[in-house]
Amino acid sequence: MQLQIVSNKQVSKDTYLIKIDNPEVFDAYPGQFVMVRVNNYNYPLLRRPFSIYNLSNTIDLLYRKVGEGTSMLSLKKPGDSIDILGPLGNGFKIKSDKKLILIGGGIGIAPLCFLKKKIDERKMNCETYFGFNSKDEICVDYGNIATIDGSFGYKGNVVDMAIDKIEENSLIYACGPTIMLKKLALLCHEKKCNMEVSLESRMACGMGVCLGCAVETKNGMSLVCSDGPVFDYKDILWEKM
Amino acid sequence: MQLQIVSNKQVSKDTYLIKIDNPEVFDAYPGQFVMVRVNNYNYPLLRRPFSIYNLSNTIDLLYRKVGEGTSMLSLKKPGDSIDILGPLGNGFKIKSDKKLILIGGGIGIAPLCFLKKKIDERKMNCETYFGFNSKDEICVDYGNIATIDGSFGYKGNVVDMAIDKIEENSLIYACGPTIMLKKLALLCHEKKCNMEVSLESRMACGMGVCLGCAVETKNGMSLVCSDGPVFDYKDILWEKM
Amino acid sequence: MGKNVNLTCKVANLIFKNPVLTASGTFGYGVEYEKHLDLNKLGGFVVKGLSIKERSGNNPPRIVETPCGMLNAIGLQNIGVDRFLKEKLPKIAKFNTHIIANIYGTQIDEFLELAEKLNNAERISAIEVNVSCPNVRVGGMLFGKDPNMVFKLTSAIKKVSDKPIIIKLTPNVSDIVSIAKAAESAGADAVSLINTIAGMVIDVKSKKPVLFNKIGGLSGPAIYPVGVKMVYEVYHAVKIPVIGVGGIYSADIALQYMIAGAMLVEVGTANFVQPNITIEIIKGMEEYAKREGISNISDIIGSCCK
Amino acid sequence: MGKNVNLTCKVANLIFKNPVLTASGTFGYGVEYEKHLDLNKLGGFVVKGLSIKERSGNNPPRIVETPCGMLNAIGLQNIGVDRFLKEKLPKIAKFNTHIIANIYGTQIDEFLELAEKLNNAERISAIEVNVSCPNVRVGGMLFGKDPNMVFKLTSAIKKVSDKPIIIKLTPNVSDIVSIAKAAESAGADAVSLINTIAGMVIDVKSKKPVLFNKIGGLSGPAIYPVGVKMVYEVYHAVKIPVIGVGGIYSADIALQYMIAGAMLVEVGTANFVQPNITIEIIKGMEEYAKREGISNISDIIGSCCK
Ligand SMILES: Cc1cc2nc3c(=O)[nH]c(=O)nc-3n(C[C@H](O)[C@H](O)[C@H](O)COP(=O)(O)OP(=O)(O)OC[C@H]3O[C@@H](n4cnc5c(N)ncnc54)[C@H](O)[C@@H]3O)c2cc1C
Ligand SMILES: Cc1cc2nc3c(=O)[nH]c(=O)nc-3n(C[C@H](O)[C@H](O)[C@H](O)COP(=O)(O)OP(=O)(O)OC[C@H]3O[C@@H](n4cnc5c(N)ncnc54)[C@H](O)[C@@H]3O)c2cc1C
Ligand SMILES: Cc1cc2nc3c(=O)[nH]c(=O)nc-3n(C[C@H](O)[C@H](O)[C@H](O)COP(=O)(O)O)c2cc1C
Ligand SMILES: Cc1cc2nc3c(=O)[nH]c(=O)nc-3n(C[C@H](O)[C@H](O)[C@H](O)COP(=O)(O)O)c2cc1C
Ligand code: FES
Ligand code: FES
Repeated sequence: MQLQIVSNKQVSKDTYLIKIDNPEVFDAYPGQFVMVRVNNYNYPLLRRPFSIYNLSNTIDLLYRKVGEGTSMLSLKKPGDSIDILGPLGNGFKIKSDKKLILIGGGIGIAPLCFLKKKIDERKMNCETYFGFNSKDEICVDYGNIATIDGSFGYKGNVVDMAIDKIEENSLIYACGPTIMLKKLALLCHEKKCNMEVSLESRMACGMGVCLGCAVETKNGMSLVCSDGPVFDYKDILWEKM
Repeated sequence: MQLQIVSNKQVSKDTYLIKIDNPEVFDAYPGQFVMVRVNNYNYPLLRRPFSIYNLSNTIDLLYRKVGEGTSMLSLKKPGDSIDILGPLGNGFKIKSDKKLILIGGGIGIAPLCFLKKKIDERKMNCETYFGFNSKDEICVDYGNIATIDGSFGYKGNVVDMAIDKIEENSLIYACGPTIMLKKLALLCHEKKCNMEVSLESRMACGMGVCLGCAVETKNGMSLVCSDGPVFDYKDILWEKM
Repeated sequence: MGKNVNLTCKVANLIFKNPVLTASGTFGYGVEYEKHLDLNKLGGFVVKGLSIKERSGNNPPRIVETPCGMLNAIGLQNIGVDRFLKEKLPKIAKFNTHIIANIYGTQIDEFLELAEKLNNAERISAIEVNVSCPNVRVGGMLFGKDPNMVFKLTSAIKKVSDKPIIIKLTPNVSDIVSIAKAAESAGADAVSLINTIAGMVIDVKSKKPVLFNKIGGLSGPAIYPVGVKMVYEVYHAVKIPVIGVGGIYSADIALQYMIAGAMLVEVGTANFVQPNITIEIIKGMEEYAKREGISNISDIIGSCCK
Repeated sequence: MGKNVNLTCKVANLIFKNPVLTASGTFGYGVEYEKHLDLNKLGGFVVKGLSIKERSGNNPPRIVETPCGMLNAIGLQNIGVDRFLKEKLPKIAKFNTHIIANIYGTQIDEFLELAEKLNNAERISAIEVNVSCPNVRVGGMLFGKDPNMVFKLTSAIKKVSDKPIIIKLTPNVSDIVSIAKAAESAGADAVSLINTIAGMVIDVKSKKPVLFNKIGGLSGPAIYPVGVKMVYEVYHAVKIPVIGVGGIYSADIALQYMIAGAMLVEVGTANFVQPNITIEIIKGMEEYAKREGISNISDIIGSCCK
């Protein structure tokens, strides 16, 4: 789908928010993602997956400049057209009988922000814990913030900040670095609570045909793009991650 | 050399004029060219050769959108930086004892416009004959113009327009499609006059190392980039072109 | 410009409505692409490589991007031929296009068992035999690099199968012509080439290969000149039809393959980037033919250097 | 970050100040690049392939761009060994870096004559033997694809030459390891790989190959995974040093080759795009080593999967 870029701005260190014109057909659940074709020629060859950060009259993606593709994306200007495929994958399931806790690390906050919005729309409550390396990376204006270097909010990692709030009745929604997710998985196991995690994996097609994005689960190989990206943490073989 | 684009505008059908900030070090002769790196990543891989169209406080290139590289170039905006290598090659030699005639076809007028400027600066005279397919391609505001479809000026090809003006004492400077140059070569042979032609060839390095841009001459293989691009027409094996 | 172009092509006893197929492993079992394109418009599609038993494939990471290409080491994950016939085939049987089964085994017997099972599946038009997967350690590679093995395997399959047999060749050889000839003399109905080129990418930080399997197969635009060259050579050496695969992402590249000698083409990696690329390619071919005054696209096959 | 990184590497009896060389055919005779970079900073450079007699090479067109790559069919145009020694070598002799001569012949005798002539040239540090040029019909290809021929040729050259001998291998083979082993057992001091991959591009309008020679050699970023994979395999099979070539355009790719097993690397096509790329690569290597706390760059050689 060729769509027009409405704006594309840096919002914090290496972090950008791109707003893309939303044709009426486009609707999505929190946790779903789109595959972005960075240029309309063969370089970079593959599309890049990005979670949906917000959806209104624009499709919004929050992305971090980490490599060639995201660098090129950061140079796109309003009016430029961009090709996106989606929405793809299975999102978070909002449960009303649980204490909802959103835990995001770094750019992993992107799908959680969309989830938060949907939870708010349903007039439900949730707690939000977001972790960054330092103050200059922060790109969200609500929630409990942890920074590794202590330059803002809680000093340390976001899991340690949230640890005391996690109860048996909690349902955690998490997205972030693997190490953070692993730590959370252990914690959930201990506290006997539930967690839905959004995973990342290298993707070629984003729609279940290349079989490139496999992760090992208790039920054999699963595809992050079409079985996920949101998984029940109990299904994941964390020791293989 | 990373330089800033000052402007990049369409001037006629598929034809663009790009002005690039000229560092003081940069000087060039008419007929010389630069190798432009279209993007600062590996696609398209090779640099594109363009003749210098004008040189002042900007380096100006007049180019036609014919393929992927020139299409990308046409999307560059003022302020974007661009990597150019040059000036390269050997230009036209201005002789004072001859009747100077400039004959250009299509985008081949680019180096001739720069030549014309230098001839003017020396307060010498020359005649200019420029040919295009049709009126909408014309991107020059002086000279005798021929169009194939007759939509402006002389109807027909530029060689036929110029034919009567060519004398034994003429020195023709020519650039354009091979078929036009071949026709001119025949004519010069008949009229026993001289001609300097600027040739094109696929290039990788532009500086005489890849040996990719060879043309067959009376003296064996010559390199368009470092022996040319301007050649004495008598040296070229026209039947091989 | 009014006249219609005839895009049909014939391989063995099969008429293809146009020469554009999808390549094995890049189009799932077909159904996944249903919402992106009208599968009825394709010349055909080749399904993901099938083995006797369900295979879970290699551990991740399985893919990595390279300049204008990608490496994959999926390890032939598939649901097995039985589940394919029971669960998937009925869903795609409705499409009015050729369905080609791609098979893979670790020994000749497995290939034969697969061919036999597929024999009874009416909607399978032909069998493409993958003798060239670089991602499976046992068997695969050996078969595809040795003309004698290819001859033996092809002869054996031809004995048990009534379907047209296409042998899919690996480019990782000194002389692809000798392999193609071996397939031909063993009775293959066609050869398809190329499969992926073996490659490796290393993460310099961890000093480990990015792929769990270390080595993967290079595909995508980067490899198309290699495929065109091999198709050109094989076309001039065998009489059976040649199917061109490798890096096709536009009508131009598909046409290069056909002019080099390919009767049909298979589009692989490009499907990931643009799910409806095959339809664009068919359109582009038609436009080319009209522009150049070609009434039957099959006229251009092997027209290079004639 | 203060401490300096030791970039030196050793091949045969030669110490290279750093592992970065330029590849044959992509750096002319060196002098052309003088104004773009300080040649004294290079580990070394390999000059354009030399033959006994001056060669005018193939007819144009000789090059064509491909996705992240290019095909060339220069046909080994060169001024001949005698003129090289007389006209070019004196001009580059002043540079404090290794000069490696790359040679090519159509028969063993020619290789021997070349090796003998270069023997007396003091400033030539080593000889790289091109047994793999795909652009010359006679000889070249045959030598490089057959382990026996490579053995015979290498043994013969070793007998007449006092210089370290590097055998440059073609990737267009089923089993590059067997060729590398043949070179090793014949006494080669090192092997370099890969040369270009054979490919073809067709102009669909004229229905002719773009290159006059029809087939050319694919080089550039597109091919680097193929080179890394082959270097990895050869490194684990031979004891002599391996020199990595193919698609190197950044420190990252150069380091991938070294981690795969390359003692030195040669940069080819990338020189065309960015004439001082070798200097950038050397800088990038140094930064990597500092960042990763590596004091001798040679420590990373073959460190993959250890
Ligand atoms: C389901 C999903 C949702 C994501 N959502 C977001 C998001 O909202 N915001 C955001 O900034 N990032 C997100 N990512 C990560 C994002 O896709 C990568 O950062 C991006 O692909 C990097 O591209 P690059 O060219 O800049 O990096 P390079 O390192 O140059 O990319 C090289 C190749 O590796 C792949 N790759 C590199 N890093 C990752 C990664 N972390 N995950 C998957 N593939 C990777 C690239 O897609 C590309 O194919 C998401 C990933 C997945 C799988
Ligand atoms: C010395 C010289 C001076 C030139 N001056 C001008 C000029 O002033 N204005 C202008 O518009 N064009 C000029 N050209 C032609 C220009 O280089 C090509 O039009 C351009 O390279 C096409 O690039 P592309 O990516 O758009 O086309 P594509 O066809 O996509 O390019 C594919 C490859 O072929 C090469 N190629 C294609 N056409 C030509 C050609 N005609 N000559 C050389 N290589 C080609 C490209 O460089 C590229 O490597 C000149 C060429 C040479 C050799
Ligand atoms: C992810 C992936 C999976 C593949 N799986 C198979 C397979 O199961 N069987 C097979 O014969 N080829 C397989 N291939 C090879 C393709 O069919 C094709 O030959 C190759 O990718 C080259 O074409 P391309 O460059 O258009 O992708 C696979 C390729 C890719 C990229
Ligand atoms: C234009 C050109 C000319 C070449 N000439 C030679 C040569 O004379 N001898 C040789 O051994 N290799 C030659 N090569 C091969 C390169 O040295 C190198 O092995 C190959 O290009 C792969 O490296 P790259 O991808 O970095 O270019 C040539 C390559 C190119 C592109
Ligand atoms: S990305 Fe292709 S199957 Fe998931
Ligand atoms: S372009 Fe490389 S020698 Fe002329």
